[in-house]
Amino acid sequence: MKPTAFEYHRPSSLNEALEMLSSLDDAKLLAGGQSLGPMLNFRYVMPENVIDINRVPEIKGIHFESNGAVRIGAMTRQYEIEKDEQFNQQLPIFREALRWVGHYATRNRGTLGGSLTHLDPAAELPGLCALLDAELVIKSQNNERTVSIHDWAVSFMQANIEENELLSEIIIHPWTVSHGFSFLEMSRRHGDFAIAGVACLLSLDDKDCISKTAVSLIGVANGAVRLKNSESLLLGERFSMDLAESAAQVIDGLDAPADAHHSGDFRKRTAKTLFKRALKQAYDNAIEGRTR
Amino acid sequence: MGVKNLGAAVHRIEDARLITGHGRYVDDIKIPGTLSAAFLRSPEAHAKIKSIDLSFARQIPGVVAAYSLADLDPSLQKRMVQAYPNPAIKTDITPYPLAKDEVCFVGEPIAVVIAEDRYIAEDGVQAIQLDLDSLDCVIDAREALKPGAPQVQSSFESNLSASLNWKFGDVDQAFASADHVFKESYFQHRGAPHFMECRGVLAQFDSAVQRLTLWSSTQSPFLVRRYLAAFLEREESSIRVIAPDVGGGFGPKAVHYAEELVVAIATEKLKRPVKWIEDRRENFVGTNQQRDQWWNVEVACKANGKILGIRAECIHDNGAYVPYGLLLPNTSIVPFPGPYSIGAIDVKLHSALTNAVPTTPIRGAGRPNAIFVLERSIDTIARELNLDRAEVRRTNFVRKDQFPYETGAKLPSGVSIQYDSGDYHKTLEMALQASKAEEFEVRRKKAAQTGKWLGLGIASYNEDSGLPPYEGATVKILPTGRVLVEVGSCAQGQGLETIVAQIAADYFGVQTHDVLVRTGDTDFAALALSTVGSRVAATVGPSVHLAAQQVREKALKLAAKDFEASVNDLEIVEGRVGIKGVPGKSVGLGDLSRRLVANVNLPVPSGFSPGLEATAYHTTERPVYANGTNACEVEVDIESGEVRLLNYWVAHDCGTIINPRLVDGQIIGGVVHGIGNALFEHMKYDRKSGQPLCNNLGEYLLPLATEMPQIHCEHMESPSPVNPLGIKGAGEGGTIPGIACIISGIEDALRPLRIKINEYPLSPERLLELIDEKRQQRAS
Amino acid sequence: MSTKHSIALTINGQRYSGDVEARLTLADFLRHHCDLTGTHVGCEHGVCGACTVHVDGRAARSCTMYAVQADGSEIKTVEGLASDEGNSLHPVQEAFREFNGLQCGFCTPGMQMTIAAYLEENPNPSEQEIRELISGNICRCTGYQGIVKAGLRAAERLREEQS
Amino acid sequence: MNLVNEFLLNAPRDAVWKGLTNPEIAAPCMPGTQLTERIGDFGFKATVSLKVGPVKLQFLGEGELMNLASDQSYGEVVAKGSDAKGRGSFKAEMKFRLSEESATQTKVQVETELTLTGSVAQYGRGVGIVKEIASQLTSEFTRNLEQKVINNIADALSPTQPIGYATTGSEGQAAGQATHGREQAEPQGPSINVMQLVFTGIFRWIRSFFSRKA
Repeated sequence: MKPTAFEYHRPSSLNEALEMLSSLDDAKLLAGGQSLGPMLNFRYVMPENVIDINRVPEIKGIHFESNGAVRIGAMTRQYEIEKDEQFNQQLPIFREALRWVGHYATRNRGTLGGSLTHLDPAAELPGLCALLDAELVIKSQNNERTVSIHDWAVSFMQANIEENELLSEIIIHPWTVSHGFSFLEMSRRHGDFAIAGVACLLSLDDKDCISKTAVSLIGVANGAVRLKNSESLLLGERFSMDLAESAAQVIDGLDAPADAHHSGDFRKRTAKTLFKRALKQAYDNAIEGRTR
Repeated sequence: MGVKNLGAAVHRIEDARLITGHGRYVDDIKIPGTLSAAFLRSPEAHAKIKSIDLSFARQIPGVVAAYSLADLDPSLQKRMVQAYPNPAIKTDITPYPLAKDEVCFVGEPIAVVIAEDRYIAEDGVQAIQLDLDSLDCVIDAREALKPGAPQVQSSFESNLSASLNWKFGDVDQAFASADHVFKESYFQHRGAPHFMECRGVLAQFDSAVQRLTLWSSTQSPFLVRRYLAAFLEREESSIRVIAPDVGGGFGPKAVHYAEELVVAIATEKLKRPVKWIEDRRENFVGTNQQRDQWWNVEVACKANGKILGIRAECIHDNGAYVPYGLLLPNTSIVPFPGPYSIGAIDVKLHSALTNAVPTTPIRGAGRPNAIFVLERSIDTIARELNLDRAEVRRTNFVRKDQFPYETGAKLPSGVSIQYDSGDYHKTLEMALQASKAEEFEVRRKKAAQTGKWLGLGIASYNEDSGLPPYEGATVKILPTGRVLVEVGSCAQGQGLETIVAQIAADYFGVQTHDVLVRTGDTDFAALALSTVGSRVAATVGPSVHLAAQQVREKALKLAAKDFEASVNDLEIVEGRVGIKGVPGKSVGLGDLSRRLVANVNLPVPSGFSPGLEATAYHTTERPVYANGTNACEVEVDIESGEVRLLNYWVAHDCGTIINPRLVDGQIIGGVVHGIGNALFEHMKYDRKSGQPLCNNLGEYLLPLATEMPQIHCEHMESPSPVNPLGIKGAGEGGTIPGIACIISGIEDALRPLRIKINEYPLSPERLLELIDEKRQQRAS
Repeated sequence: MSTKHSIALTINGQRYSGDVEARLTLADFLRHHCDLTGTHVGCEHGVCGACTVHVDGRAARSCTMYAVQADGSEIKTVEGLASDEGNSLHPVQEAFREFNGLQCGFCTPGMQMTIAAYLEENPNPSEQEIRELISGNICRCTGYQGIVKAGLRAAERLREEQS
Repeated sequence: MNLVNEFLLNAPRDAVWKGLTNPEIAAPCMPGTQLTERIGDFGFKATVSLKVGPVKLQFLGEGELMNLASDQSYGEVVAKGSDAKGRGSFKAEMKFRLSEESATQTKVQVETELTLTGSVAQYGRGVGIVKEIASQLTSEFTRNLEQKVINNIADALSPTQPIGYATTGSEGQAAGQATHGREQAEPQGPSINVMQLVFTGIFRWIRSFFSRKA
């Protein structure tokens, strides 16, 4: 299990990286390496060129904009997000979800951008980005475009990015209204690929009716799924398990992929179970938040 | 006899090197100029080899050699040696060191590339052009035995490797006089070992003395030497096999593999040391695995649950070759009737060849399977007759007053099977008390109010451990006065060095760290067999005891001569022999040892043999029977199918405990191995193409810390009369009842639904299927 | 053979430099180029954790990182875990011995490096936190119980040392 | 694995049959496929390029049409190939049945027995996807065939321009792939996202080693 030989390039600036991307044949970007490393070792991916962007300063770090937006450099490591207090005050669901992202040592290397571009259907971070309508900034040597997370997954493990492009940062607009949140996931063992997972944000008006909500699923499609239809069913309603039950029916409509381990139906069944529990948890959390 | 090390919870002497990164595993041994080997393995489950073209591989800079079978000396182009010949084997096929013209499972070695490093060797393997002609394959052992099934190997007449029958008592009579007969079918799954250190071999040939030295990550250095010598047609003395630190074994490392042969052959051809280190991907298809088994079982019992007889038939998945005789199939039937007094047993087993990785023993071998069948049967009786599961066990257990208990069966050697000692009822009570079983229904109700389904699992077992015949030991007093113990047996984490030191130390009034222990080397004087079947403590231990005793007596006798005192007046304190109650007058063991070494013209004191040392063997014709009962508390989420393991209790009897720390470690580790089998580990194969469907540790689910329960151990010591120290084995005692215990707990949690669970591994998805089926049955 | 890259890094306080092929994993560099064989290789796909070392103070898998990436970094391996004089064990090592946190010893260096790094960040972990922490390290021998106890005990020891 | 697909083509059965049974027309209709050699009337060699997430597979394969019914109702294709870098191989046994729905419409039923070996087969998380992808491929194939048959056989008879990436993104993900990135520069078919057949690799490596920059 040793990789095939490859040429190694280590740009020290974003421009240099983009220049390499456009000029080098059969090049792979090396971010945190927690997915690419195994693929190289297994000789599954055999690129001629590997561009190591771990020392590109422009695409690291978390920036809080005056307009309330949060810009996260694609090469920001998962543990850095976990540790950033200001970030977690605004987006507490991240810390909750990151517990499920791989393991301690892999989060020390793994990056947000790496997770988004690798796009494992069971990955947690794309689910959070879908929950928060993240915008992804894509750069190439002579172009820049912004892609909505909802247009990101093109097909199984294929993101909406070309081979000469690089995901440079992720822009998120944290909810400003007081809200409750929950992230639930079911996997066979802690840190495994999720069978399914649910992320939920939920605000209540003064009559305890759901005034704003977002729910996203992982593991049940090629990319993260935002359950807009369930959300609109919930809006204006008081929470009840019956309400959750009916909103969960939307999941039946999904076409979840099967693999050697789990049927698509089981993934959906799991998603529905988690959906109801997550909704309840987010609701309770919203109530607490108010009494806090 | 001075300080009591035996039985004390002393720290392991192995740890000093292992916790500081100074252990020495095969891949840590550095010999300048060592080459690296990588194997081309079959990508297909069954195929004819049309051609193997190594020319591109050989052209790669850094590749030193590439061989297929045809490139080896004609005298080596033969099948490997059968490790355990057995007349019952109908189809006795061992593999070639490299495939001849047919491959029979995904992973079978076809060719080897030897290069300056492993990276280049893998480049070489990838450059080999292999042309295969696919043949039909069969993965399901039941299919394999049906007429017209694909032949696992073209040269076989049949896919039936062997049929075994374990029979005693009048079974027909038992069934005729029964109040109830229960029939159940069980499926038990093939898992994989996954020790953390994959296999590995380093070989060096010294042409000056024509001697081969082989370091192997093995459980059986003496067997590896035996089979290498037999295959290469050499004297055993021309081969030295060393087991250095070994990163886990669990059974498959007891077997001799083709890679050991190929690396040995290559090092001699190339006149350079050659190393092969198995990688994890290879380990999934290149290292022997556990077994799929399908059982049909009939149990005849009285109204009170007393079992009169058992009839069972098992189809056993043997895999593509038979490298290890019938050890695994045998251990699946010989355990009957387990801890129970059952007068009539008739168990048939049919071992079927399949186009999958060969199956050989893994932690417990076939015992967990036999115990699963017995324990599920007991739970079935309780369920169907509305009896208490513990009570049905009490009714059937061999009673304390029956020991030594003859089951009525005989070992293949002809010796009658005799359970040596124990108190099965007591360990059951210990487990029930520890688990507060009498209050369980209260806990169940309480949990039910919050929508949680609690279950209590129970499983009892006994295990034929400390298997005959022997493991030898040599005890020497060194000139410095330190004690050296050499045992040919080796360890893979059991703490053998520590227990050997504990046993020896007491004879010389020293501490364990004053005892030097060397293990796992065929150059040692004492003969050894293999570290398998929970046998090493119970076989090495008594031999160390005998040898130390002899050395101690010799030292006392020699000192008595000097002191003109009677041996009875002498004592050994801190390595010095002195006269009881006479301080100051003593002689060091080192000084005594120098009296017995050879010096020109200086005769050995009369009445003494040379050397203050002894090699001894405790030989036995019977195993010793470890036993006990496990209990567990589980919580089932019937909406998601998830099972949470809350607590696990072990009450067991492994005879005299040498070191409680180490016993707990063995038991807890064993239980977790069983939990892996019961709930997580699934070695999936595509039934049609014979392709394994997982080959990485992200998909093959080994137990992790987060899902494991608190495991509590309770010890009961009933010393075995079979060996002088009363030791019984502990290495597999956690695994053997573990699977049955977990499944029993889950079935109990679902009792309101009256769901039977007759299979493992049990995934959440499968559990929900079972629940749905039951609900549909009820609805209709 | 692709281009070699010269790298220089610090391992357990010592300077190392060498020319490496880009594909050489950090684990193989440590084991076979620097003779630091305490770092073990168990899966080579970042799952088992046996190869865990500290890279610039943070626990990382050395099997999914390439030596060339570590150019200029500070690496710590199990051989450097004990105090610089090397004569006194790290509290994590002592606790492993005390609570039977090991049997065959193969996963041990990775386990110890993982726990040692984590305790720097979280000196007062719960049992659940320790279990989650080491869920990224596989042990086939111990059933983890001794390792979890060792982790908690080591934390205690370190807190005592701090105060 | 066994896959059954059924399609309605807007073309007369005779035309569909002619296209389907002519390797030079039919083979390139398989997305990402380039005909490299014609062997007799019914045999052919081809390369099939699939981009699977980050993984670019290139199968070197051969196939043959057989058991063609004289009444143009039934035929079989057997195709097999191996990845140039040894990550696995496939064998596809296809049985196709044609029936006339109307003068201008033909129903095609395709039953495929697909066998994969090597890495493409051994990554459990990828296995389900393979099925999905194979079905996408078949539907792509029929769509492409339909186009060709409609724009009449004559034009189509100058084939080997690969059809794979010419398909629009309108029809599902796989086709969508085609509009992305370099694939347009290469004869690369819709990405078959069987991805993550990561793990494994026992295997032959034809060509690539020496062609790679040393």
